[in-house]
Parts: sequence; C-alpha cells; structure tokens
Amino acid sequence: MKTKLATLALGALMAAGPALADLVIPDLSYRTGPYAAGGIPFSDGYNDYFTLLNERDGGIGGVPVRVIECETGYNTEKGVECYESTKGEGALVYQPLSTGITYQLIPKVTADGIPLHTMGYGRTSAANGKVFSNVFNYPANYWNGASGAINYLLDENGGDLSGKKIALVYHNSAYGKEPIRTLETLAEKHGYDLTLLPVDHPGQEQKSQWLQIRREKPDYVVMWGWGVMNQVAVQEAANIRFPMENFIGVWWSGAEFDVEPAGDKATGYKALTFTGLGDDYPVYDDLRKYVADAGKAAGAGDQLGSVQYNRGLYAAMLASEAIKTAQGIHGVADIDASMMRDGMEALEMTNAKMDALGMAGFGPEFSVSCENHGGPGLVGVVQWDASTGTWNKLQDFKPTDAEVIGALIAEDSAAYAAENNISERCN
Amino acid sequence: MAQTQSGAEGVHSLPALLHRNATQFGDAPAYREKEFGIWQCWSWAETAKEIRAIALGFLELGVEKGDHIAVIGRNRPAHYWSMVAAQMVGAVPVPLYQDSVAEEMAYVLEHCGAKYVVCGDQEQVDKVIEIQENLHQVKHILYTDKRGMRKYDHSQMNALDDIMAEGSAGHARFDAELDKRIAAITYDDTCVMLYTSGTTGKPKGVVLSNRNVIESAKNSAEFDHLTRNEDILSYLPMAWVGDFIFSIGQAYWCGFCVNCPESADTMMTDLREIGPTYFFAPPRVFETQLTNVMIRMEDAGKFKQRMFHHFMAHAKKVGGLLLDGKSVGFADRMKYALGNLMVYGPLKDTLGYGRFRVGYTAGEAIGPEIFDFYRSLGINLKQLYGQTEATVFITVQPDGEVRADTVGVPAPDVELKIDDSGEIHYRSPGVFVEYYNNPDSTASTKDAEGWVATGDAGFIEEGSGHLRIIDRAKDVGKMADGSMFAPKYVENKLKFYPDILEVVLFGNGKDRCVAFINIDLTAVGNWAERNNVAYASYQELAGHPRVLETIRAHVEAVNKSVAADEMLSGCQVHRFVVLHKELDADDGEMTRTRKVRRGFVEEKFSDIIAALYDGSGSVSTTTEVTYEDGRKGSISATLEIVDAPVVPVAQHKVAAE
Amino acid sequence: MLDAAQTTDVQAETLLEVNNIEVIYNHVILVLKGVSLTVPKGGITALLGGNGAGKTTTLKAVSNLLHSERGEVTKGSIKYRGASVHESDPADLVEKGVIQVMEGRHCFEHLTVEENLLTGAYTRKDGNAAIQKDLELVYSYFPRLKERRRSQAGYTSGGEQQMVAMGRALMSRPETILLDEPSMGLAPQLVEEIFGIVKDLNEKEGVSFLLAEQNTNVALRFAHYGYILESGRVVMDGPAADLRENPDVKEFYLGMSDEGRKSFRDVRSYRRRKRWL
Amino acid sequence: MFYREAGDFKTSYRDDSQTFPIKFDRYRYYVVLAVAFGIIPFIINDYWANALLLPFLIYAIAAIGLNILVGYCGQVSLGTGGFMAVGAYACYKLMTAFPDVSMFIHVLLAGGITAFVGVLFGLPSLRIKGFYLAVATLAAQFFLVWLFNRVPWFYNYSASGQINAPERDVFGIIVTGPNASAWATYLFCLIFLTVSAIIARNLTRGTTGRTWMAIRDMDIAAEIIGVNPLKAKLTAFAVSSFFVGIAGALFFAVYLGAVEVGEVFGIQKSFLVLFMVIIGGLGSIFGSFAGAAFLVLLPVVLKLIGVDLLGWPTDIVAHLNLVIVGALIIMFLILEPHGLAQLWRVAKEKLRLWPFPH
Amino acid sequence: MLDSSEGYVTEDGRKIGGVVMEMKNITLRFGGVVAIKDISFDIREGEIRAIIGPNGAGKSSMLNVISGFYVPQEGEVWFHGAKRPPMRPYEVAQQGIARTFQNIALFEGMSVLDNVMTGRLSFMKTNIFQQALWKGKAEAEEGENREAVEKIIDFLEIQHIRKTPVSRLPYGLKKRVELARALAAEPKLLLLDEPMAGMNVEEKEDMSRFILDVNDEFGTTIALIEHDMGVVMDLSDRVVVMDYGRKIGDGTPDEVRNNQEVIDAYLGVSHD
Repeated sequence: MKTKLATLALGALMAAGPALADLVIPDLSYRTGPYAAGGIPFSDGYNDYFTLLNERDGGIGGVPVRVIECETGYNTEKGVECYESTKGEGALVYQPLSTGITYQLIPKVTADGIPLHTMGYGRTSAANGKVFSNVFNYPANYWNGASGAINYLLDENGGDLSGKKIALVYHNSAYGKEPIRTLETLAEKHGYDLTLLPVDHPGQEQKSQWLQIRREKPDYVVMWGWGVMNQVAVQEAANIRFPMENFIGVWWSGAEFDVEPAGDKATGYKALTFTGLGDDYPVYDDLRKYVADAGKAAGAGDQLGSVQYNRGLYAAMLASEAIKTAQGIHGVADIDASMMRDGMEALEMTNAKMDALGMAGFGPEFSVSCENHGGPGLVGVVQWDASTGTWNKLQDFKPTDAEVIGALIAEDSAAYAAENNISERCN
Repeated sequence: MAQTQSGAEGVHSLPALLHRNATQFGDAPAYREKEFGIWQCWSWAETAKEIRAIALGFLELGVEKGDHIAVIGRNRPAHYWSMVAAQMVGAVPVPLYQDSVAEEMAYVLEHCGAKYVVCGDQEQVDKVIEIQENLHQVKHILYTDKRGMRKYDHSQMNALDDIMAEGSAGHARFDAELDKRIAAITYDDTCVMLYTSGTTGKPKGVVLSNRNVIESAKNSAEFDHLTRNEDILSYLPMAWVGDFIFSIGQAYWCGFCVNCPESADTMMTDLREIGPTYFFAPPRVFETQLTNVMIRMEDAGKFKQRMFHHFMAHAKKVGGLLLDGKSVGFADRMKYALGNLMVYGPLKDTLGYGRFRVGYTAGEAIGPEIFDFYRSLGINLKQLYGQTEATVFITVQPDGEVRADTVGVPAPDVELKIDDSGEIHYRSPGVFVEYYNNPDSTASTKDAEGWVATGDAGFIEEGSGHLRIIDRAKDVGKMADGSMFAPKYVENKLKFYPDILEVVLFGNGKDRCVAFINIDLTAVGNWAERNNVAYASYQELAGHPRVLETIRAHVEAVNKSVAADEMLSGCQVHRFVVLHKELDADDGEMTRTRKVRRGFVEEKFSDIIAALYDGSGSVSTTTEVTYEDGRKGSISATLEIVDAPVVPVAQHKVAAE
Repeated sequence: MLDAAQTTDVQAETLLEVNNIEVIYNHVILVLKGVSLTVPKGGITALLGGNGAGKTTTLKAVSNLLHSERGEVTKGSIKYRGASVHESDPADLVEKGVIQVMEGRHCFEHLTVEENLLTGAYTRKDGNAAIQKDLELVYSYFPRLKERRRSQAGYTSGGEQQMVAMGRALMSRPETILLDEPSMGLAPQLVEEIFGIVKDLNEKEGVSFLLAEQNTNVALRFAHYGYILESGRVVMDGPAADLRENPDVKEFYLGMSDEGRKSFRDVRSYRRRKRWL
Repeated sequence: MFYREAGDFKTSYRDDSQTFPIKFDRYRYYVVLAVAFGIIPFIINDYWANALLLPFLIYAIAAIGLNILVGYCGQVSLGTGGFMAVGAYACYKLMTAFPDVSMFIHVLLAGGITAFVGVLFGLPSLRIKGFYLAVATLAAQFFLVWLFNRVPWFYNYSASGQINAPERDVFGIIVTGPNASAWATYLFCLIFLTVSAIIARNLTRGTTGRTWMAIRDMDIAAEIIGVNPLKAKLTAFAVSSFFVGIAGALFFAVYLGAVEVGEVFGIQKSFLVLFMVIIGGLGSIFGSFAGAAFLVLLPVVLKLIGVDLLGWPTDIVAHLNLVIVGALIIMFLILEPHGLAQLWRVAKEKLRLWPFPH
Repeated sequence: MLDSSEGYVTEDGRKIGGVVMEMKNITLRFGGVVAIKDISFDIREGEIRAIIGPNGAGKSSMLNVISGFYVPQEGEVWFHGAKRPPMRPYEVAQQGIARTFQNIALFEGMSVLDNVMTGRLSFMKTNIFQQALWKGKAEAEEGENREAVEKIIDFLEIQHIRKTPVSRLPYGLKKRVELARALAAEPKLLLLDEPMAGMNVEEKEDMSRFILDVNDEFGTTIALIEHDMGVVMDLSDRVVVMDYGRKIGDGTPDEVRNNQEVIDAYLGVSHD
C-alpha cells in the first residue's frame, strides 16, 4: 500500500510539467524484446526526422517538435501505459508500430479525439474513414499487401495462378492473421490453393511449418512475419532449399536484418514495400549534416538508410506534412490533436512535395479523404541481393485489387460499426 | 465516627451489594476469566445467579451459620463467588494462600475449624486430604477444576459445578432458607476472615466485618473517583487483604469488572490484553517489570536504545511534573508528546498499562527510581500504607501529592497518632473486629478506644502532613555501641539495585553489620550473557567472582550513602555473602507475601552468620529445602564471604556527640 | 569446574566450546539464552531436557544449520578447537571433523544402505581404498547394515535407519559427532544397542559425542557429563553419575520417586515445582 | 509502535476469528477501504486508472485466485494465463451475445465458466502432484491459447482473431469501451477485488480453507482426518479459477478493451501471476495484493524515475527495469522466501513489540 | 475371562465392552515382502490395547491396515460387527476412527488451533457458498466447533501454543497437537502410533494422563503402539506382541511379560 501511494505521488509530480508551446509526438517504440530489431531502426528514423526539422527549420511552422519516446516492448499492456502517460502531454498522433497495441488504442484514441497513424499495419478496415474517424493507415494496408503479392505472382505467371499452391507463413497474432481473409478471397478469385501456417510468438520455432512446406512443396510462400521470426523463416527456407525467388514477404519482413543472418542463401528473397530504398535521397545530406554528424541521432545512429529506418523517416515525414496541412487549415501553428486529425484527413502527398523535401519517389503519391483513410494502396516489390547487401527494386508502386479489398473493408468496418454502435460519417 | 451507621446507602453486606448491582446494572460485566482462548464474561445478573446457585449448594451440603469455609485456589471467578456465597449462607469465608505447603495450611484450617473447603484443583485437594488424615474436621471438599479428580472417593467430595447444579435443582427447598439467611446478615457480622502471614510467629486470623469492608471500599473508591467502568486484573493471592478489598470490596461497591488471568504464567499477557484501568501491585511486581524492560531494551538495536534512553531522560525531567499537573514549557511538552508516540505510549501498552488510570503499590517500600520511572511514563502510580487489620487503608497519596519517600495522608475517616516510641497508631471504620480465637493478641494490638498499633515506626512530615515510615518498630534495634540498627533502611537501599533481589541485614547487638544477599537471576543472568560470563545454575552464578565483585561495588556505594546518615552510619555492611539459594516461602524463610522472616532466617543460617562474624573467608553449608508436598531435600555449597569497604564512622560519632 | 568434573580424563583437551550463545528464530523468537557448554576430547556429553528446551537448537547452532530454519546466533561464540565455527558452513565443519546426525534419521530413501554410507565419504579425498576400509569398519560396528547393504534405505526399519545415519556420519571420519535423539522411536533393545555402539566408538575410535537425548535414563548411563536444558537455558550440569543421583533429576527425568519407579497410572495433574539450585 | 493493544480483548470466538482481530489493524483496514471507495474515485484520472490502478486491481484478483490454488491448496499451476483467457473469451461471448445484460453478470458468469473449465483441468491433480501437475497445467495453458486462436467462433470470426470489448454498462454506468470513465472502471474492478478478497478470506479462514491447507501440508494426514482429496482439490481449482476467470474478464473487457490471446494470455502471464504470488507470499491474501502491487508498480516507478526524472534512454531503462525486477525477485526469494507478506508480518510483529526487540 | 463376548472388567474396575474391531487372518504383502502374516486380534469397546514388538515387526503396517492406507491381500477387517469393504482413509475416518502417526503428520503451515480445527471436519455442515458468505451459518458453526476444540486444547494443556504455527513446535508438543487433532474428531476408536516417542519422563507422564483420561472420560477405545514398556505395562489392558509380521503373544500385560517367546524376541530382560 505504501509503495502504491508513493508511486501515485511520484506520478502526480511527473504529470505536472511546464506547458511550453510545442508539437508533441509520442513515439511508442520498442528497443527491447524479440521485435527490437525492427523497432529500433523505425524509431531512429522517426526521431531523426523530427530532430532534423527542429535543427534545420526550428520545428514545423516555427513550433518545435517534442518527441516523447516510450518503451512498449511490443507489449500491449505497456502500450496502454505509454498511451495513458503521454496523451496528457498534448500528443498529436500515435504511431505504435504494433498491430496489437493498435487494437487497444483504436477505441481509446477515438474517445480521446487523438489521431492514430498505423502506417502499413494495424486494423486494415480502419481505412474506412466513415467508421474509423481517428485512425489512418495510409499509404498502404495489409490487404493491399496481400493483393500486391498476389498481383506480382499473377504477373510472374502470366495472369493465371489457378492450381498453384501458395502457403502463408504468418505470425500467429492479429497482425499475422490480417491478410488471411484477403488471400482466401483472392484464392477463390484466382483459383490457387492457400495453406495457412501460423508461427507462434516470438517466432523462433518454425521447424514444423517448414517441414510441412518441404512436404507439400507449395509454389510460393508468402510471409507475414516480424522481428526474429523473419530471419528464422529465411534461414529455414534456405535450409530446406526452398527457392528464394518464390518466397515473398510483406514489407515488415523485408529488412536487412531479416535476411543477413542467412548469408548468401538469402539472395533472391523478395519483399513488398511502400517506401524508397537506400540513402540516395537529398534529405540524407541534411540528416547527416544536422543530425547524425551533430551527434543528435537517436539510438546508436547507425541505421541511416536501412529499410525500417526509411519507414520511420517516412512516417515522420507524413506526420510533419499532416501537421503542416493542419496548420494551413486552421491557421494556427501550435495545433492540437483534433486539428492534427483534420490535417491527416486532408493530407495530400504529391511528387512535387516529396521532391521539395528531398525525398523524391520515396513513397507513392496519394491523398487522404474523409471516406478513405487508407490511401491508394500502391505496393512495390524488392529483392535481396546478398552479394551487394542491398535490396533491389523489382517492381514499382503498383495498384492492388481495389474491388476485392474495398468489399472486405466495407464488410469488416460495418461489423465493427455495428458492434460498437458507430454511425457512419462523411455523408 | 461511623459506628452508629446502619450501612452505607443502606446496604449491610456483600450479598446486598451484589443484589444492588444485579438489579441496577445487571448487564454490565462483573467477571471475566481467560479460559478456552477467550475472555469468558459474566454480567452482574449472571454473577448473582451463579453465586446463588453456589449458596443453594452450600445449603444442600448442610452449611450452618457461622461455619468457616476455606477457599484455596488461584484467582478465579468461582472462588470469589464461593466467598460471597459463603457469606450468603451466614458462613465465614477464609481464603488461604494456595502456594502454602500442607503444614502451613493445616495450622490455619485447624485454627479456624473449617468444615468445608473449596479447592482450586487436584493439588489443593491432595493437600487437604493429607491434612484431613490428622485433622478429621473437614466435612466436605469442593473443587473447581475437575482435572485428575475422576478417581477420588467422592463420598465427601464434589465438583463445585455439581453442587451448584444440585443446589439449583433443589432451589424450591432452599430458597426460603437462603433468603432468610441473607436477610439476617447485619452490618457488623463477619464478612471475611483473613490470615496474616506474620513475619514472626504463627498466622493470625483477622476478622473483618461487613462494616470494615464496605466502609473502607466506599471511602477509598470515593477518594480515587472509581467508577463501575474500571477494569482490574486480579492476580494477587486471594488470601491477601489487598486482593480481597480490590477484587471484592471495591468491585462490589463500585460495580466494576474483575478480570482473572488464565494462569500465573500468562499473567503478563493477560495484563496486556485487559489493560486494567485500576491496578494494584506490590513493589516487587513493578521492580521485576522494570528489570525486564531494561533487559529487553539492552537487546535492542543501537538506534532504539539511544532513542529509548534519550526519551526516558526527558520523561524523567518532565513526565512526573506533567502527571502532577504542574506547568511545563511548550517545547518540553512537545518533546514529551513525541516521546509518548515513540516510547512511552508503546511501552505502556506492551506492559499492559495503556488504559491505566490510577494504581497503587503497597506492602513494602518501593525504590524511588522505580516509582519515578513509572510515573514519568504518565502512569498514575501511587503509594498507600495499610494493613490487614485496617482493611488495607491507613494512608494514601492524593493525586498531585505523590512522592516516593512518603506514603501519603490519612485515608478518609482514618485518624493517626504517633506514640512516644515513634510507633504509628490509627483508628478507622476499617479497624478489624478481632483476631479469631486470640483475645490476647487482639488486646495487645487494639486498645479499648479502637486505636490499633501498626508495629511500624514513622513520623508525620511537617508541612505536608504526609506520613513517612522509618522501619518496622520491632526490627529497629541497637548496635553494640548503642547506635541505631534499622535494617530495612539499608536493605531497601541495596534492593533498589536491579541485581539484588533480597537482602537480610544482621547486626542487632553486634559491633558491625553483615548481610545475606540474593541476586536477581534475570538481571544478573542477563548481565552475565552480555559480559560473556558462563554459568549453568543459580548457585554457580551467585558464586561467580565477577558477580561478587559487582555486588561488592553496590554494597560499597550503599555504605557510603549510609555513612552520610549520622543516625545510621553504624549500619554499614562490613561483610556479606551471596546466598546459594533464593529465600523462599516454602522453606519458611519468607511469608507468603514475600516478606523476610528475619528471625527464622537468622536461626536457619546461623552457621553462615557465625562465619560472617568470625572472619573466615568462606563457609561450607548444607541447607534443607522443602518441596510443596512436604518432602525435604537438601543442597550444599561453599560460600565465599566478601569484605565490603566501609567508611570510617568514628569522626561522625565524634561530631554527633 | 568442568575439567575437574570430567570423569574420563582430567586433562582432556577441549574440542568444542559453546560460550553464552543466544539464538533467535525469525528475528523475534528467543529460543536459547546464555547457553554454555564444552565437549572435551574423547568424551560423551549429553544434552538433556524436555521438548522445546533447546537441545536440537543447540546442536544446530554448533553445526551451523540454523539458517535453513530462519534462526541465527545473535550472541556468544562457538569455538571448535579454538576457532570460531560461525564462518564455516556445515560442509566445512565436516571437514574439520564435526558432523551432525539429525533427529529423525534423514536417510536418502532411494539409495541403498551402502550407497547411503558412501555419501558420507563425499568430502574425503584419500582415495577409494581408504574409503573401503572405513566401510568395513562401519560394518564391523553395525553388522546389521552389512546384512542389508543392498536394501533401499527407505525400506529398512527405524533402527537400521538410525544406524545408517550414524554410519554415514562415521564415513567422514569425524572427530566429533553431534547426535540428535538417537533413541527416538526405537525398541528398547535397539536403544541399548545403539548406545552400546556409541560407547564403543567413543572408546575404541576416540570419537567425541555431543548428544541430545530425551531418554535421560540411557543417556546418563552412557554419557560422561550432562547438561540439563530448560526453556533455552542450562539449569544444571555435572558428571553423569552425579546427575543420576540428583533428587530433581530423579524425579523429573528418571521417573523415580523414593519408592522406586512411579506408575504411569498414578500421575497427578499438577507437578512439583522444580527447584534447580 | 503504533499498536495500542492494551484493553483489546476478546470475549467471543466470533471476535477472535475476525479478519483483523487487532483493533488497530481493523481501523487501518477501514481507512484503506474508505480511501479506496470514498476518495480515489474522485481524484482518479485516466493515467492512474489505466496505467496503475486497473492492472493492480485485476492482477490482485488473479493473484488471489492463484494463491488459493498454489498457496493454500499446494497445487502448482502454470495455467493462469489460459484460465484468464477463458474468462476473457467467456465474457466476450456473453457481452456480444447478450448486449443488454449488465456487465456485472457477464463478469460473474465468465468467472463461473472459468471455474468449470478449471475443475476439468484440475481433475488430473488427483493422480499427479508437484512438478508433474505443473506440466499438466502448462499443457492446459497451451491448449487453451491454441483453442482460442484456432476456433473462430470464440472471436466471432473477426478478421484479425482479436476480440474487442464493446461498450457495456452496469446500471447505466459505462464500464467498458473507450467511453468508460476512469472512476467507473476503477470502482467496477475495485468492487470485484474487494468482494473477491473477502470471499477468499472467508473461505480460507473456515473449513474449506483448512481442508485446502491440510491437503497442501500433508495429504496423507488430511485423508486420515476425513478430507476427501478429490473434493478438496477440485473446490480449490474451482474457486481459484473463478477468481482468475473474473480477472481475465476484467483484464480484457475493462482494462485492455481488445485482446489477442497469444500475447496477452500467454505463458508469460501465467508466470507473471505466479511471481506475484511468490513474491507476495504464498498462502496470504495480503501477499496477493502486495505481489500484484509490486510487479505492476515497480516497472512503472522505475520508468518514471529512469525516463522522466533522469532522462535516460528508454531502452536502457527498459533493460535496467528487467535487471532490477529480476534482481529484486531473486533477492526476495533468497532473503525472504515467504514473500512480502512475511516481511509485513515481521514488521507488524516488530511494531507490536516496539520498543522491545523480542 | 478374555473369551467372554460380553466383555470383562479390568483390575481398576472399568467395564470393557464387546468387540469393536476385529482383524481376521490379516496378511499384507509389499511385492514379495510379507509385512503381516496371518494375524488376528480384536479390540474391545473401552479398552486400551497395546501393540508392541521390535522395529520392523509390522506394527505400523497394522495400523495402516486399520486406517485404510493399506488393503490387506488376505483377511477381513470387521468393524462394529460388520465386515468392512476396502475403503479410502477418509472414509475410514468418517466412520469414527482417528489416529496419530509415528513421524507426526501435522499440517506444518497451519497454527495449532487450525490443525485441531481440521479434526472437526465431520461436524462441519455448511457448504462452500455459506462459507464464502461467512456471516450466519458458517460463522456460527465455526464458533461452535471452536468451542469444542478449545475444550480439547484445554484438556491437553496446549493453550499457550494455540496460535503458534506447528512448524515451530518441538517434537513432543507436536505429538500432543496431533493427539488433539485426533480427539477433535470425537472418534470411537483412537489409534496412537508411538505417542511417547521422543519424550522425557515428565512428558510421558503427561501423555499417559491424557490417554487415560480420554479413555476414561470419553469412553474412547484406544489402540496404541509404544516402545516404552513402562508405559505399555501401566496403561494397557491387553497387549498384542508382533515380531516379523507374526503375532507372538496376546494377553494382559502380565501374561505378555511372562511369555517366553515375547521375552526372547523383544523384551530381552524384564523391564521394570
């Protein structure tokens, strides 16, 4: 009891900080645990971009950005704690990089009026802005990913996948299960066989799944993995000599650290993407100048240019652009969360804009609307080359099966709306 | 004087008081006894019922008016009830010391001619049966605890429960007779007979009337504003007048609750549980408790010890003043309050004095240090001076006038006078009726006008009017050189050292004083542990050179202080021995109230005294010990005789003359 | 006083010296207060006293086994051959030559008798031959064990388990054995047998014993010196022969009255006060 | 030193066997209750509720439940996570199937269903003990998580397999979903905890508790005094699972709002609750509270100190957190194997004896 | 005298009734080891029956047969005139047979009071819901049984350790607590396995007193295993002597004491 009171007192002390004019961006990162390999570069990129804006531009619209990092360890309970402890600071947008935490936060942020950006993860049907007012998952979601993968395979097979066997190796969690329904629908449409192979958290144990793959010899393996699961899968695939070219991962399964442990054998492994590769962008000059070389980089500062670092960078860029948009809409520099939401809903990413930011072609062009919080869902494909240690682009950002996805989104969001008694907006 | 009154508030007897209590506040608790894990509780109404049942049982047994009913046992409600029930049927209750050996008990039983005996347990029954072999006067034995009694011949023996049940069952036959007997009790009828365990000679049966008991109870209760909300713990021997007046006299007068501990071993725990508001104990209890406090504190950590001593020092400074209602500075008050939170409060609580409102110590002189210790904690401990013959109260200390060196002012309705020899005499409504079957002693103690000689020497202090006791008049003697020999004075000074439990000083008619000393096993034992002195037994510890050295130092210090007193400077202790056994009532060396029987000791240990005077360095002796069942054993030891430094007194004498 | 009283050897070297120890369990419960005793080389010293008197606690204090029961020696010292045992753990003590045989035997039930015995030689480094020799020695003292060497200890009788426990202790070649309640639960002849072996070991092998025992009668017949503990204190000590003659010991510990053995049917519900003097 | 026990005596067995026989303890208990019910609801905010108090309250219920099984009945269980999941999924199915029924009923029924499942998985305890039973319950843990992952009916066929708590109320006060106010969720859980603790205390101080403890301490002796081991063990499993089920339901519905079974109710949850029970003290209701408080609050406090006060990087603090919590657990197991409850008892004993040391 | 089915009268005048329990030709084997070989004896109402014999003679196994831990391969157990089917120990307990163990089987984690309270199990009639509620029936029941238990605690003079955890008690007191627990069940037949083990004379005297009082005041039939011959000879009415699983003697203490086979196998010299 005594400890409890002491903590409460301490908590109250913490909460009473000085109120400065700043733009608060919580970063629910995870630098520990089995998913830290992905969490660290993403968070570094996210942080560094805002640092860059502060250092170079003095913030956004003259208001400095304050990033509050909070360690979740990819754990939902800690995610809730982080959310609760930061929301009072005037948080503008949450980017938890965890589908599990996203599910906790969707109702909470909606109630609290704070936008949630789940870029390429989270609840896919949140793309339906009519139901999910405060949740955004642009520029692409899982179902885009699933469809993108199938589209790519269709292209490879001349538009016909009938009779082919495709296996889905997925993280046995909300995250991994997300694409199943799309893949099933697409299977009906395109006539392929789908085998589901769940891998339990954290994913180190996949022997039986890969034995099954060796036995059943699917034509393609699609993977929804994260963290340590990815490298184990790639390693296992190499071990059973599964042709890497026929192994394609979602964007969260396509970073350097996922394939490097398997060495040369990983060459040929493919992954989806919605962001640019490498550090050959002008923005990196500034990043080096203002952030990395100035010793202000987040974390160890050694992640610049890596896949997930770029995603973090991209997420931060989208956030800052949404802030700018919000500032524009409301004519206020020190915006609040609801303004931020408006900004995100009105976000428009054009090539020109990205060019100006020194990030030309870093992501697809898209615009967000009241109805559509999911963006266009353009998906690219990259392939790993172990000899150079680089990811090479195989296919540019291409559209996915909007018809199928749209119907699924409508169905799932309608179910959610019914369950939670939400009436549609944007009408 | 109250000789003509017909009874305080119209009640003539304890049964009448019982009736008053049972009708006026029948639901209030009258008795509690720790048994079967909880405090069993009897209200006044229930008590009245129980006592009536016992009385009916007595009638069933055929108890006649004027019969004596002995009660032998520890403090239990049933025993107290038996006494009142005895009064109801017109009999005289005679409580006996339960730890008496059979021999002692035989004398008393024979002297009072008790036909009925209420025994606490098998042990007492066995003693009575043993006595009965020669006495043949006891008609019936009752016992309260059935344990082990199964196999006895029950033709002249019953469980108290059984006769209660029988009495209740046959109430139709005896109700009228009982009511008649109750109604017949007058104010001057005998209430109780208590045997004094004199330090000399055989016990004498002090007859106390209803008037003695009720008037004394009433006066003393009013003096201290006792109410019926008091709780007392009854643990003192039932045969002692103190217990009778507190646990029966005042309890019935005020209607407060008498709590009986589970057993002697659990007394301290029970004391803490009950937390009496009104308390009575001889100094020895307080001494022992203080010794224990100090010993336990010595085992405490450094911080606690320092805190304890710091605050106790402060309490010594202001605690007594606060209790007396004197003015004390704000800072001191605050510090005392803090001390109360940290030390005094918890200490009082763990000792069982958390609810202590008023309490008395009597029977012997209490060391000023000890007395002040308790008072400084905020415990309103006071002294009184009394006797069985006075139904306890002669003088008492009023609130606000409490001092260690006096015993207070005369109690209400008590007159005092000091005769030429310095002996204290008193006259009061509590003055006893007579010594039973002993007109000579009665006459030599109580004169025709009702003045009673106490046998103690003392004087009334100028100004305050407080009585100061010097010593027992009979013990005061003269040294060979004619200077005064007042053993108590020196003994008390020595006994105030926690290491020393008991002292007997010799020197009457001799040229110098010598002493027997008993060490306090708890205190010295603890000291031994702390100082890495190994010992296995009392005897070994008592003979340890370092212990002797310590005691010698105490004696030296006392000698110095005695030498400073011109009158008594001759009483310095020249040589002493630390005895190999504790003086014990079973061996006849002490009375049951733990007063030394000087003459007996002198005789029994004459060989040691001789050695003390003949200059030998050690003495070998064999001492007989008596077990409760009368069997004898013996122990032998070689005692080292220690010479103590004395302050030369010649100059003093010159100066004095 | 102690040396003079030793019946076996006046000049006997003191092995174990317990000086004024105080033991507190659980930080608040005082179980031993100021216990002092000595065990001379080659002596059998008995700790006597009722249940809860502190005999076992004293043994455990010596063998440093108190910690496992949340007890600690808060005062005093325990020295073995002049060196404090406080710092050594029970295993070190075994190497120094002190081993405790616990009350209730504590054999390894699933091991055979012989395996049990061999565990006792665990700390020894003097090679198999020596151990085998000692094994034979143990068997010579406990011929019953030899018969049952292949039986699982759990299936042997109480007396045999006690022998196993003692034999196992012997295998560490101890100088001093702390023996806790060796007679408990044993049939009368077995008690005699066990104590006979104690005596043999003492006389022939020179092993010193400190034994805690309820069975005062037997203990005082075989021991040289006795300490009587009550309520965590030593209340009496002396040569065994003297103790046997002490009237209080007779009454309270030997069940003898002036008229000989008292019948258990005639027990009173109260008891004489003890006058340890 | 705060204890004043003189005059605090008992005249009936009823008084003697009450939960807090000492007056001071009783008053302190009333004060805690008064603060918990009368003050905290008025000053509580989302952070306190969601980050500290709700998890504490809910874990305390779970810990009480597990403590009954492990601490009182001596049956080791590693299936707590699985049983919490049963509670959560039962609650979810009930909430969605009967939207108009009070949430209170749902939680209770969820507890009941879990009790039933607990009894089923408790059946092996008759034949197997200790380590083997632990393995059996571990199997239950994995089976249950697998089941809830595997059978879409349990998650109403949602795409992600997640279950989401819709908004439900008790007497019109919303207690689940995002619109539930902090005080309402807090009070809702507090009531469950208070009642659970009282029930647990009543059971453990009476006949049932004694039969459990008898089985725990020595099953042979328990049988010889007439304890039917089957009945005793199964009641322990039932009561324990009932509490654990309630905790699971509250954990899902009130605290998290959305649950993914593998992550939230995985084996690590079983261990977490077991740690709470061990650190708190086996066989002590207070220990369950203390253990829950310790493991819920310690990381938060460490984070507050490390990140907010000292400004250290979050990952270092997170790692430090693990190290410190781990070290404390080990330290506890070594220094005080009987847990916080024992520390508390010793402290209390010391205070009662104050200023004396013993 | 012993053959009378109506019972007999002891030297000290107690009336012993008819047969309460009869063991008929019991044989018990563990694997190949024969623990009890074809033993028959009876226990009569109100008597104190001792079973003696060397360690490993099968005495404890016999008690275990009576209390249901072992089911003998051969022979019958008759209780109150009816043949007893194989039972679990708790069913035996419910029939009114209580016992203590040689190695003490107390609940170490519980207080003395709780241990003794467990003995009252068969008197507890409230269900788990009433107990969860506590107030009302459960509380009343607890109080009533507590009272009964306190009487036993008082009887056995263990008041001072009432609330002490059993694990802190020395062996002798544990024995007493175990007896208290057995008595709390108010058994018809009480089995005591070495009640005096590990006790000094003083404590044995106490225990003797308790056993006699239980037998005499509650009329409880007692069967006990004991090694202290003084105790056995003083307390028991009839003695069964076992050796290596066989019965080698049965009769009054005097008869047994003078039985040559018994002297050879067990007593050795006469113990007085």
